Amino acid sequence: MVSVECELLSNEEDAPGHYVMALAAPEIAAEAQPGQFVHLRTPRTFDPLLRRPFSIMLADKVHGHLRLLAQVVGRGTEILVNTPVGAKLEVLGPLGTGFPLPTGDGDVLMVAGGVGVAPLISLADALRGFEHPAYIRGLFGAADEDMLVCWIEFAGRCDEFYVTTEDGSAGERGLITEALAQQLDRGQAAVAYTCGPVAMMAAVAQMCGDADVPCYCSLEQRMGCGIGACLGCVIAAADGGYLRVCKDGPVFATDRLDWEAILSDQQ
Amino acid sequence: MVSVECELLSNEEDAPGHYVMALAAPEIAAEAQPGQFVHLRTPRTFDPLLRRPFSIMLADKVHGHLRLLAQVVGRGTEILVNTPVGAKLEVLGPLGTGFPLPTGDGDVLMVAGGVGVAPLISLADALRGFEHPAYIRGLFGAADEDMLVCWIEFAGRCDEFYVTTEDGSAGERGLITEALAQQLDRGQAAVAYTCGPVAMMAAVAQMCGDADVPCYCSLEQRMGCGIGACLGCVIAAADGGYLRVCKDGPVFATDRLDWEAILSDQQ
Amino acid sequence: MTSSSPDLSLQIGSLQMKNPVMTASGTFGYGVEYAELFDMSKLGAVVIKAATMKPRVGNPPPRIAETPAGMLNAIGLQNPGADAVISEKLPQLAEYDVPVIVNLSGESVDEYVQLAEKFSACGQVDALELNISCPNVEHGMDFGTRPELTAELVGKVRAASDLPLITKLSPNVTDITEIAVAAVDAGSDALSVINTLLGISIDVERRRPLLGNVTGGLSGPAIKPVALRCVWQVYEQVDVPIIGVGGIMNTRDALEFIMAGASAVAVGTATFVNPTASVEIVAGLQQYFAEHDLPDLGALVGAAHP
Amino acid sequence: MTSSSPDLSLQIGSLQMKNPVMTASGTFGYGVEYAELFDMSKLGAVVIKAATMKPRVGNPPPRIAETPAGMLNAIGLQNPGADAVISEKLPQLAEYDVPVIVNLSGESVDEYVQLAEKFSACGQVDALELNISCPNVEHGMDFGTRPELTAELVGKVRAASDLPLITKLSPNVTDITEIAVAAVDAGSDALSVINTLLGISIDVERRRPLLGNVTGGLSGPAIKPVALRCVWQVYEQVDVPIIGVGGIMNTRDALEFIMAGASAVAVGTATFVNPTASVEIVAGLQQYFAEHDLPDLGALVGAAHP
Ligand SMILES: Cc1cc2nc3c(=O)[nH]c(=O)nc-3n(C[C@H](O)[C@H](O)[C@H](O)COP(=O)(O)OP(=O)(O)OC[C@H]3O[C@@H](n4cnc5c(N)ncnc54)[C@H](O)[C@@H]3O)c2cc1C
Ligand SMILES: Cc1cc2nc3c(=O)[nH]c(=O)nc-3n(C[C@H](O)[C@H](O)[C@H](O)COP(=O)(O)OP(=O)(O)OC[C@H]3O[C@@H](n4cnc5c(N)ncnc54)[C@H](O)[C@@H]3O)c2cc1C
Ligand SMILES: Cc1cc2nc3c(=O)[nH]c(=O)nc-3n(C[C@H](O)[C@H](O)[C@H](O)COP(=O)(O)O)c2cc1C
Ligand SMILES: Cc1cc2nc3c(=O)[nH]c(=O)nc-3n(C[C@H](O)[C@H](O)[C@H](O)COP(=O)(O)O)c2cc1C
Ligand code: FES
Ligand code: FES
Repeated sequence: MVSVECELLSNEEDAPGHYVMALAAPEIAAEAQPGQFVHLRTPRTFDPLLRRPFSIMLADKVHGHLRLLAQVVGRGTEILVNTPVGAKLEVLGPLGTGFPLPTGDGDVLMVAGGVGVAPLISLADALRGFEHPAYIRGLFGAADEDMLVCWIEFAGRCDEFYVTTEDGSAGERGLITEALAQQLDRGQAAVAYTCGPVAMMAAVAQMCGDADVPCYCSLEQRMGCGIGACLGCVIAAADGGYLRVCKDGPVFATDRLDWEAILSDQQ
Repeated sequence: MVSVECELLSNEEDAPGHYVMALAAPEIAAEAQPGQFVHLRTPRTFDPLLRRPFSIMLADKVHGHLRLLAQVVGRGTEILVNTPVGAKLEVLGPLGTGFPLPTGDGDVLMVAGGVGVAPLISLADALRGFEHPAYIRGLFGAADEDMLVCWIEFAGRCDEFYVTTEDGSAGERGLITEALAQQLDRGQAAVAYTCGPVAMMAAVAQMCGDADVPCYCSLEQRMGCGIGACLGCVIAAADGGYLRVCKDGPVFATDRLDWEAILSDQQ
Repeated sequence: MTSSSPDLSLQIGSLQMKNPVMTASGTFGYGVEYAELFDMSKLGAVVIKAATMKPRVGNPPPRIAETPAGMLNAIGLQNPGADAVISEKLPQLAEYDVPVIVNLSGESVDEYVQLAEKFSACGQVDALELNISCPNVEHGMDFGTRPELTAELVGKVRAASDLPLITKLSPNVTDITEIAVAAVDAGSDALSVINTLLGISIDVERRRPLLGNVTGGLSGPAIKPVALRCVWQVYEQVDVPIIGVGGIMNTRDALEFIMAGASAVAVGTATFVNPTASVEIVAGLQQYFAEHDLPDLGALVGAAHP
Repeated sequence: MTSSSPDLSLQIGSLQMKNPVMTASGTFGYGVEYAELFDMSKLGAVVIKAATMKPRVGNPPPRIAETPAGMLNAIGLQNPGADAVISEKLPQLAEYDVPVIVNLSGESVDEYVQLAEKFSACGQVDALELNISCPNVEHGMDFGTRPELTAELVGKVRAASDLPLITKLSPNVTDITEIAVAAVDAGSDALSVINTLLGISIDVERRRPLLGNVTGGLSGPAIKPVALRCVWQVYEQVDVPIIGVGGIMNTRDALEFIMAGASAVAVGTATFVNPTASVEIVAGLQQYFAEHDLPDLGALVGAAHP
């Protein structure tokens, strides 16, 4: 983990309101594990004050670059995506505990919702790099075609690739959980990984649990420090306590979490 | 007075840390009187929070442009001068009470210190436009050659022009007050106008008072509203009360002010 | 989305406001300063700068310091005195179709009573706001930090005037609800929550306080969370309308205050940053209520409480 | 400019600090989290997260809300309990050459006394900081808002421990100097000024408070003017060292606090924004003192007072 100033190398709109940003960050790229994230400072002034967390979508260890996928949802991300190429950003990372790699045989399922595709791309990229690459079945759900951000990057790293959109503008019309049900029915999955809206991940967790497929999800929470010191980013654990998203996560085995509490804290 | 969004048309460093910025602001340019100012919002976020006041250096009524001269002294001006050309700035103006124009015969003295040259340029420009232009003797003092910001603009509007620098790198070596003493000795001045560091203006006020030459100065003070509502920007008056720099000024007849109090409030 | 026109009007005693957006005392002068920029009659009410019995020259400069997302002010109640306010300032405001509220600042109970009588008699104001929370003059906060003094003051002013009475509370207290309850029990028709927080800024170059008065009142976005907390707490203890004040910069902030329990909002420092903030908030609220099918103000006041 | 090396050391009872820069409790975990990023032994002291007698799970999320130039937190004193802090957390810190201060939070006088005894006996801490000002747990602020309770608490803890005793004051009071004097008279060796301001943030979309706990503690640059004012006021009333806390982001802010009367500073929220803020401030102070020919810390403490 290092705290460094990184040059913004490129910044391109991939889908409406979604930007792919490349940073020169050799120390972070070298260390990064799939599913880890960086904590970024947007402006130098004190409003907005806090850093913003973003998953590492790709860590190019050869060139020392990081790729992030940023969706504009508020003031911080608005400022971030308007940062001119060439400017420097303060970056802390790599942070958190990423995805455990698959150990046994069998296929790997990846279930992405919207911008949640980012950490799954980093995971798929790592799995591709193995001597005996796992067979990846990628599932990507979005509201419509426009929201299938970075789908080419994702699809290119999967052996099979399925898309659903709510309005049917691309792939099957429907929810990604319907596609997941079919995949689970095939009975070949050894492990599932998911990232997307909480309600989607809760459903994925439930379905994988029912099918006895170990499942890992990448969660989000408002953060203070990003490195485990402030206890600000917690999420309800199955055992009644709380886990830190920034340090114990952002990736958790779905059965370690109290999904009911997580969903109700969101309301 | 209007509150408008104005495009930044150009932004050039004139001297180290001093920028000449042109804004498209037809309504403000049309109304502007020499010595008035604008109140500018730098960023859209709340830190820094308040607007920043700047004298109108030139109001080009034909093209609807304003020219400002901004010296970087803190965070707000730092952000301002880094605004990219083409961006929009929120501008409130024209504000305040500017210079009363000379009424009688006789020469006009203008005494500028550093960035204080800005409102005097607007005044000289207005006087040049008269049918019977006043004879302007311009005096410009600075620490060194580099700090003679916009001297060409100033000199070009004066009939006679004198420069002093403290290190002798341009013009006479010495203080501008020495040059002023010589000018006052000539006995032809009908009125004097000054803008620059407070200590300089206090000295100019004193010398003109002794020589019985009416003198007007342009002052600075920290501002809240900029339009006379908050009473935040006051300065000590000769009669014991306070005057608002933003509304009653920024230009004042020097004999209306309590210079002793003004100088001691600064310490 | 609907085209219905929600009812944003509001009543405080006999004061009828067409919408809940007011200006905060001291940040809007005597109203006329802003008349060139927008139509004041679009506002729910205008609150003018504090008036005192005698003219006051105010504090020595500098009176303003910028702080992160905030500002300190130490104006020191500069004003020409009640008589001059009545004869010179209020007539100018009479031209506009907007209720006028005068903010009163006395040095003793008697003086507050005299001020209330004077302004009630002048026939030019629609409500009184008791400033018992000014941090910038000696004893300015005394009446706002001790419930028994608050009660005495409000009670006597109540007896002296028929105008709607608003008491403006200080956040610089251990328990703001104590003061709120005291004011309401003594007859206050509404509460303004909050005045500024007491703060200091140090000029590092000169190694002394930046403000001429040493301390000043902190306002602006920085204090919004504190103001919201005060509104929230007071809402749970009293039944009169609360005017939320403190760091309201835009419609979203105004909505936060309404949901926390404010029936009206006053816009202060925002006007310095964006001179038309107050009327923009009027329009923004109208739009929000229409889009969310909220029939009237009451439908949202306190909505965030369990 | 000089090349002399100014003496920035400082003594609080038996606690010897090589410089006046500490971490603020709750913002630096148990120290080890930041060990990868910088050398902790460069700091004057490390203050760890509040310890309670029993383990606490803390408040439900969300626990953090960003506000203009500030943040609200409502952690709710999550910690593994005193015994686990002593057996698991403190040994890790022992590796570093830096004094360790533990922040104590009890539910009764007795519990504070027991905590003080436990940590004094463990031999692994260099001073105690009494957190009598936590806004995020029920009764957390009681001891910090009533001078007679403050006095009783500090007195009993004083009797129970030989370690240097620091009392951490709340700004959410009418008169902070009352509490400060009570703490010092009862034997506190130093005061931390201030803990967070009580605030609320409303989630407009969901129409309810953003924080799971409804209220939270406001920290960061937004509160700096209030913290400076508190330090200023306390400095005029007591003679023990004051640790300035509240919105210190950089060397300039630290200088403001020292000039206002602080002998040391604690860096909190700044560490989230810039993880190396605290050590940068150590270096910045050293440079400032050298450049301004200030022989030692004392030469600047309170310099802004008349
Ligand atoms: C581990 C992790 C990885 C993430 N990866 C990505 C990613 O790859 N791409 C992407 O677009 N977004 C990602 N997010 C979400 C992203 O951090 C938020 O969208 C962003 O912080 C919002 O900032 P804002 O200022 O635009 O929004 P605002 O709502 O104005 O932010 C206000 C505050 O809330 C916090 N906040 C708001 N939404 C979230 C959220 N969903 N998660 C955490 N904090 C939040 C902000 O950090 C800030 O402190 C990730 C979040 C986490 C925790
Ligand atoms: C009527 C008037 C006309 C001016 N004209 C010019 C001009 O033409 N060119 C130019 O370069 N500068 C001019 N100034 C000064 C300019 O406004 C300040 O330098 C600027 O506000 C500093 O902002 P900052 O954020 O960089 O500094 P900071 O010190 O960080 O500002 C902190 C706060 O103090 C205020 N402040 C600081 N210095 C001054 C000052 N000297 N006057 C007023 N407020 C101040 C800021 O507005 C801000 O609110 C003028 C000031 C006034 C009052
Ligand atoms: C420059 C200035 C002057 C003020 N004068 C008064 C006053 O005379 N009487 C009063 O009750 N409040 C006064 N206030 C407080 C405001 O009315 C308001 O309560 C406070 O600023 C918080 O709101 P804001 O953050 O929206 O500004 C003043 C505030 C400012 C900034
Ligand atoms: C996330 C967080 C947790 C905190 N926990 C504690 C705590 O356990 N004990 C305590 O005395 N203060 C606690 N504080 C208060 C800080 O120590 C400090 O007093 C306050 O944040 C103001 O300083 P700052 O503005 O520099 O952060 C906490 C603050 C934050 C932001
Ligand atoms: S953000 Fe501080 S512990 Fe996770
Ligand atoms: S800045 Fe408000 S009166 Fe001058």
